[in-house]
Amino acid sequence: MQALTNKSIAVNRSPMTFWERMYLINIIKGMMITFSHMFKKQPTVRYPEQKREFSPVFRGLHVLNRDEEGRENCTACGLCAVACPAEAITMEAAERLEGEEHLYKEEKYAAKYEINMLRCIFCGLCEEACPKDAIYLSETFAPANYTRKGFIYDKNDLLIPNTLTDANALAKAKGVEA
Amino acid sequence: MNAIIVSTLLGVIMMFCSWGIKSQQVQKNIALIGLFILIIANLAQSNGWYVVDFDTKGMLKYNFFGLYANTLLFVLTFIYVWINGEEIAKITSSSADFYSLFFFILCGISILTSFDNLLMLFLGIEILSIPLYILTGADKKNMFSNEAALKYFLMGSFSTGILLLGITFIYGATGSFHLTAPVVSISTGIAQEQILLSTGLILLFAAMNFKVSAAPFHFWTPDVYDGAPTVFTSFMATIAKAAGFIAFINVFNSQHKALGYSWTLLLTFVILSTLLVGNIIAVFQRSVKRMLAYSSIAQAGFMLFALYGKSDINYESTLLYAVVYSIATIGIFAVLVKMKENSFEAFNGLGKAHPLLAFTTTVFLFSLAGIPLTGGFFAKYYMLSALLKAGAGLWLVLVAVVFAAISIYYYFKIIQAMYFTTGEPAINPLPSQYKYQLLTLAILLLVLGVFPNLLLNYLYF
Amino acid sequence: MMLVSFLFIPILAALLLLFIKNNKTAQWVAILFSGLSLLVALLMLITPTADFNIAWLPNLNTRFILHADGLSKILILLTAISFPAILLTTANNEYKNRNVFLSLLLFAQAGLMGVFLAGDALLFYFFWELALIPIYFLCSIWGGEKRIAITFKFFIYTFLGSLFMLAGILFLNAHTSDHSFLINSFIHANLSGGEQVTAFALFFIAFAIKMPIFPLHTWQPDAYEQSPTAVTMVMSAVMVKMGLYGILRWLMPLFPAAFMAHTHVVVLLSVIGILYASFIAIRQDDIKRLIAYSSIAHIGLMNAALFTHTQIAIQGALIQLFSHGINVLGLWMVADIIEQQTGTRSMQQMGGLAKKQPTLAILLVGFALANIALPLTNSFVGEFLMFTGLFQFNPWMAACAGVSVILAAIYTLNLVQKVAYGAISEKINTMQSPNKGAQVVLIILLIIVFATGVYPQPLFSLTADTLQELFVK
Amino acid sequence: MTLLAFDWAFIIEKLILIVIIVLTTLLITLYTTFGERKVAAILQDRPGPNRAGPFGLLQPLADGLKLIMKEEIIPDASSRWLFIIGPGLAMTASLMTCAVIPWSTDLHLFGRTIALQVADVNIGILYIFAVVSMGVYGIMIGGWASNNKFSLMSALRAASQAISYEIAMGLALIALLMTTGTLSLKTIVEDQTAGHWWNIVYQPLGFVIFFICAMAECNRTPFDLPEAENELNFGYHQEYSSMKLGFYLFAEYVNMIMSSAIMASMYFGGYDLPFFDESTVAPNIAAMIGLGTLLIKIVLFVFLFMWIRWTIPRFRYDQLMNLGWKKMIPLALFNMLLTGALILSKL
Amino acid sequence: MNVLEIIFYALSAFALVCAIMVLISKNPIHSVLWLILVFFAISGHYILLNAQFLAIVNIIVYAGAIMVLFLFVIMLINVKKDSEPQKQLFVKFTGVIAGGSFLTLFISLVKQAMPLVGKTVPLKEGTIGLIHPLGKALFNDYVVPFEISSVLFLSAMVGAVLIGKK
Amino acid sequence: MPIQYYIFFCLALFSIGVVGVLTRRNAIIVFMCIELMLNAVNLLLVAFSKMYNGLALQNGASATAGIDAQIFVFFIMVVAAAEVSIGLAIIVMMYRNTHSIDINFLNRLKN
Repeated sequence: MQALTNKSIAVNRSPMTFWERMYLINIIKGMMITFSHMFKKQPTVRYPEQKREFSPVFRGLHVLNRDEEGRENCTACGLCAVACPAEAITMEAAERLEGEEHLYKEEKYAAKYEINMLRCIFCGLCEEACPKDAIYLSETFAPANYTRKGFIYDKNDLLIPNTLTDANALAKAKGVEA
Repeated sequence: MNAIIVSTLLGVIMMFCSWGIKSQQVQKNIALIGLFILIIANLAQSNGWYVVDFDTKGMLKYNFFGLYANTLLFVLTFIYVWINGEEIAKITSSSADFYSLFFFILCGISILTSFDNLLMLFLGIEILSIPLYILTGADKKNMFSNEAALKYFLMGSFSTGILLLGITFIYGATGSFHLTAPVVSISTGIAQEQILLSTGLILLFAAMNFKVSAAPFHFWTPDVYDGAPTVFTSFMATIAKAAGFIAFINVFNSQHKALGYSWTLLLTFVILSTLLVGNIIAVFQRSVKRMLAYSSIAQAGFMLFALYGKSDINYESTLLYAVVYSIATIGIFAVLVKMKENSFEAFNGLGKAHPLLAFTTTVFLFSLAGIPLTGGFFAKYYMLSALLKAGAGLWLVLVAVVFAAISIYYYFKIIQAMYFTTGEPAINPLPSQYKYQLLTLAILLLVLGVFPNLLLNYLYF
Repeated sequence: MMLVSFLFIPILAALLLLFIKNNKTAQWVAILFSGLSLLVALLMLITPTADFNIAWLPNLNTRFILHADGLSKILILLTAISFPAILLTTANNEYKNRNVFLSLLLFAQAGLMGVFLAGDALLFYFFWELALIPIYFLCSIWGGEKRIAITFKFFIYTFLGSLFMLAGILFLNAHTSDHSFLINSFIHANLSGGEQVTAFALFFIAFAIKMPIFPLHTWQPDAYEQSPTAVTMVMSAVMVKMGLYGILRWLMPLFPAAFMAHTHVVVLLSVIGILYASFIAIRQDDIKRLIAYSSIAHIGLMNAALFTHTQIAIQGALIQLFSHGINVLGLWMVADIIEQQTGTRSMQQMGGLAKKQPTLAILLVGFALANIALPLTNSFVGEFLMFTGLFQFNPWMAACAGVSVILAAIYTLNLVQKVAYGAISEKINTMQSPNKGAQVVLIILLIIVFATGVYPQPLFSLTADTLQELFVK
Repeated sequence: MTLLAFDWAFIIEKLILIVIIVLTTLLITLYTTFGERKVAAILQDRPGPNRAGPFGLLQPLADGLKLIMKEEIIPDASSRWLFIIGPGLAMTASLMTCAVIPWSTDLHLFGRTIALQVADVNIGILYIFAVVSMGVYGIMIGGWASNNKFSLMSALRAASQAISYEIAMGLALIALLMTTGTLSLKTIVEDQTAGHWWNIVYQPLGFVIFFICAMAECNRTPFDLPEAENELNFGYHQEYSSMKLGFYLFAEYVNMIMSSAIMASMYFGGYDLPFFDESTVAPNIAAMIGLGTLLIKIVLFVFLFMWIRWTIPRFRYDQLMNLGWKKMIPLALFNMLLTGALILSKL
Repeated sequence: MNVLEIIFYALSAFALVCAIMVLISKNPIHSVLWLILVFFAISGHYILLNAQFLAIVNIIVYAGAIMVLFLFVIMLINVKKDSEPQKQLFVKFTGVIAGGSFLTLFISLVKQAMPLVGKTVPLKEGTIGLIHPLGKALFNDYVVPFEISSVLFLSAMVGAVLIGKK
Repeated sequence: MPIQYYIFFCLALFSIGVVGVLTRRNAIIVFMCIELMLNAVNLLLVAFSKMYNGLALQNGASATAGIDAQIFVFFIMVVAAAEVSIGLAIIVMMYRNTHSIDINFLNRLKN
């Protein structure tokens, strides 16, 4: 059979010579290799202090977006839940009542919106499916919690702070203290 | 010294032979050549020529008796290997290992024939015993062989413990391990001054009895001889045992005086019980191999007679008895090896089917029974004569004689089976030269039966 | 050298025979060699013999000494006559592996000769055993149905006995001044009274078993019955003489004091034995057993005579050694011929031999008369002398022993009557005349019987030196 | 020359010394564990523990604290006492070695001359052997008492490994002893200090053998068959938790330090600082310099151990045995014969 | 009673107790461990007698090699404590009686041994237990047995290989 | 320390070994008891050695008296080591075949 590439190396099956069988040279070679690594640059990023730049397509935890007036974008259409391959999203819709226009953008809104972060695979399909630009994947990651229940994020956890009511809230949430 | 050095070297050589040489025949031949060299080396020393001559600081003492005993035992080993080589090869894939063990045993034997220090006695016995434990268990797949090895080993180590306690007491009493340490001769009873020494000697005596399987320390013998592969039983019962006796006589010919009268009492008791146990139980055995085991106990009883007193005839009789008994036993076991089973019935009709084989067997049995014209007669004769010369009572001779007559009973069972009953002997195919090898043994016995002095004259160069 | 040839000839023949497979040839070789030794024996009677004396085992101080005095000569002669006679008569008998059979027989002859010649105790012991072992094999292989057990009993008996003798020899050896085994050294051995008795007992047991003397006789009738006849003949004609020879050669000179101390006991035992054997013989129906018991009785008488330690009785016994051998040999031969041809040993089934085979019947009657010790037969001289001596020793015992003569007459004549006379039985009817060789042998034997009966002087003169030696000392 | 000649001052002095040595050893051990992690990290191009304290220097304390705080688990089916004794034995055996190591030249304090060695017995090397041969008991007992197949198997492995390599180790040492002519470690070191060459010059092969065997005795990779994680889960201390586990882990490091110290003393001049004349400084300072030298040597050896650990993969079991019996022992014998021949030829 | 005597008695008592425990332990592993303790006690005795060399060799050889082998084998074939069915009581009883009478017999013998009366063993003194005198003796007077013991090892080695190999 | 004390102590140890050999059924433990016996003997030898050494020192004789006993002990240890290797090999071999190391099963041979 013709080799497709010339990358493969034929295995040398000739019996080892005496010196090879002594292994001493090879051991010393190996030791030298490890030793040389002492002086190599460490690629380690000292994380909490140093942070690596995220790529533009980084997909972190979800946020539910608000429009420029501080109203929730989500209309509980359920497309994100449908799109979710891990079935991590559940929601319940409700009709907007009188006097709630400043809260919800459309007549229908999500009364309950939960993402199970333990199931979520951060694929971003929900983001793509959303017709209302309501859900986004942020750059936050590595959530920690004491219980499993804590990982089921409800709407309160997901909604981004309303910058109109609390100017600093967003910055606070991002951990960048103004 | 020659024998010790050469046998060790040969042992090492044989050890490596099991790597390099695959043919069992070649291995056997090398072993035979080695034994020949060993015999030559030993004879050379007897004539005052040494490989290495250095001061052993009183550890070893060479006299002609020891060297001559060496020569004889080496020759016996030679004969043994010559006859049994093929049989050893059947047990294992590489018999060189066993030959190497044989050479180590011979080294132990050469120590036992010439030691002058209890340390050397101890080492000699151990060098002799350890390979024997292995040989007993050589048939690894066979449960009986395993059991025999374990039993032999445990009992052997136990007796080593006793031996050591004895040696310790002797040291405590005399402050020396040398055999020639001053021993006060006391004619009646054990004096208070000698009590530690006497205790030590008695313990030593018990342990040595163990090694030569004298009653009441014999109980391991039948099981071990029965369980061990037959070829090796042959070796254990003959050459190794003979060496034990030579060691025995070496120790006690100089030491027993410390025990005074009790020595006679003790020895008589041991001899009588050995003869009794060996002969009586042998009568009731159904397996020839087991019968031979008991008979070897009985023969040990006879050999103990040589310890009765201290005179030249003791040495003569020990040597003659050892040699004759060994030849006969090697022969009878060599026949037994070829039998398909160990029962007496297996011999039925052998006289008709294999007259030569049957004839040689008869000679061996006659010799064991001590019938004139075979070497066994003179062996027994010398023993009894030694006994009388030592001043033992005639009654002991009579007892011995009666037991000799009893021994006829079980030895002749085989003869009866061979000649007087008809049947198909269950026998393995015999190599053509095997018969002639056996015949050589038989002729040796017959010659010794008429001219025992052929063997003994050399003691008095 | 003549004496050595007695050993040499049979052993050579025996070895030779092992390689001759042909039955006929084997038979003739055996007869030839035994005839040769007979010739030498006859030669010995008329020429002076020199002792054969060489060193054997120097460190044991034992020598290979062959010495022949009158006693030896008379027994040598008996042996030398017996073997060719036996071989001739049994030439037609069927034995498988005849060459081995003959070879063993000749080995036994060598042993017997050696026993009668040995002048050294160890040598004596050697030949003693050499005579025994071939007999053991002969009986066990070619004997009757119950041969194995019975022969073994015989063997153990005699072997134990000889081992006792060995112990005795050792004991004496330890007490001689020069530690040798020569008979002279033994005679001068330094023994206390008790030691003498011990050694005496050890030797005597061996001899008593061999003869056999009551109560050690139990092996004998069975062994005689079960053995092949040729062997029976050897045993009863020659081998039993070993015991008597031993008493004369060893026991008497070596332990005079102990011997004298035990005469009464032994004579009494012998007399009991005589009577016992005789009574049993009367009740026998089997010819062989009858002859066997009769033999016990005769041997017992000889033993009693020896132990009276009177010159006259011993003189009688010396003659009787030879005569009894010849007589019993004749009887066995006749019995064997009958058995071979009729296939039975039971007297019930016989009768009328005189009519069918007159020659044989005459021979039978002749030997029977000799067995009763009628005057003019050889036994008469010996028995008369023995009874005289016995009477001198103790009249009561002599009387008891005398009863045995009557009993002997009863059973012997009963035998003759049942076999030779009466109506011709079925079995006898099939008989043909025995072969020429047997006839010649029997006739010669019968001639010897009557010749020595009429003119016993040669026997007297032959044994005179022995008697002299025994009683001068 | 008796071991039982003592007075009370002597005993107190030695007791103090023992306590100091043991504590120091333990401290060093603690930092060796830290060092191991650090070296591993550096060899693998990463920083290693650096959180607890400056440069992570408090990390070993944290580790220790963690082990102590852990729950103590004694399996139901175990042999309770043996289960407890096992780690203790392992620890004791490894610590006992330090008794005969000469740490430095004598100190002169309070008018007394204090030898920086617990016991200068004239059979020091034999003593080390005795103690080393005891070490295997801790593992065996612990492994057996756990009543766990894996533990038992690894205990057996440890035992056979230890026995096998002890022989070669002894033979290598005998060759050394033939050149030194003494069994006392103190004398051996003093001989090397006294202007002679270090023993490594006379015994290079012996050192290599000794070093390999020491590695095997300490159950260090590539000889860490007893705790081969992929085959035996966690080896003989699988059932252990808390400080008992800690003891086992510690014992391994103590062993490592001790064998480094022994190697340094026997082959590399002990506390001898080359090209430095001790008599030029005050004796106490010289002693301190010596101590420092020895510690540096130890550290270097320990580093070597770690370096090898993170370079060479683990042997297979048969390879291990082959190496021990078929390579090391013949080699050691050869070395011994060679040494003997050389000594004889010199005479 | 001085310190040395106290040490003697303590070590002896300890050794005896441990030896008895070897006997009565049901579990073979425990027996091995008790036996190791006996060996340590005996090594202690050696030190008491200033036989330093033997003390340390005793530990190396017995405790360090032999007992490890024992332990190894016991673990290898995994003897459980139940696997040894109990002997009948009377066998045990007989054994103890036999051993006891053995002991009594010998003690009574030794008590009668006159030459021993008044002989003492110097503790902690003497130089013969040190390695130098021992080495000198071993390689001068005892060089023959020393060399010969190598034969013993050779034969044991050949034997062990013979038995061990498949 | 009087020599008798040592003798008594060693004999006691020895006897315990003997009792073990007689009563136990496990081959390994029997073997261990044998080792115990050997150790008792060793200690006794050393005690005797010191005794003779002490006597020699008192009499001003050679200072190495009694050294041979210690050498002997050394040899006993050597031999014991060799013996153990063989013994355990045999025990393991036996176990492979019979799955038992109970010496009472050894009576099979008798039948």
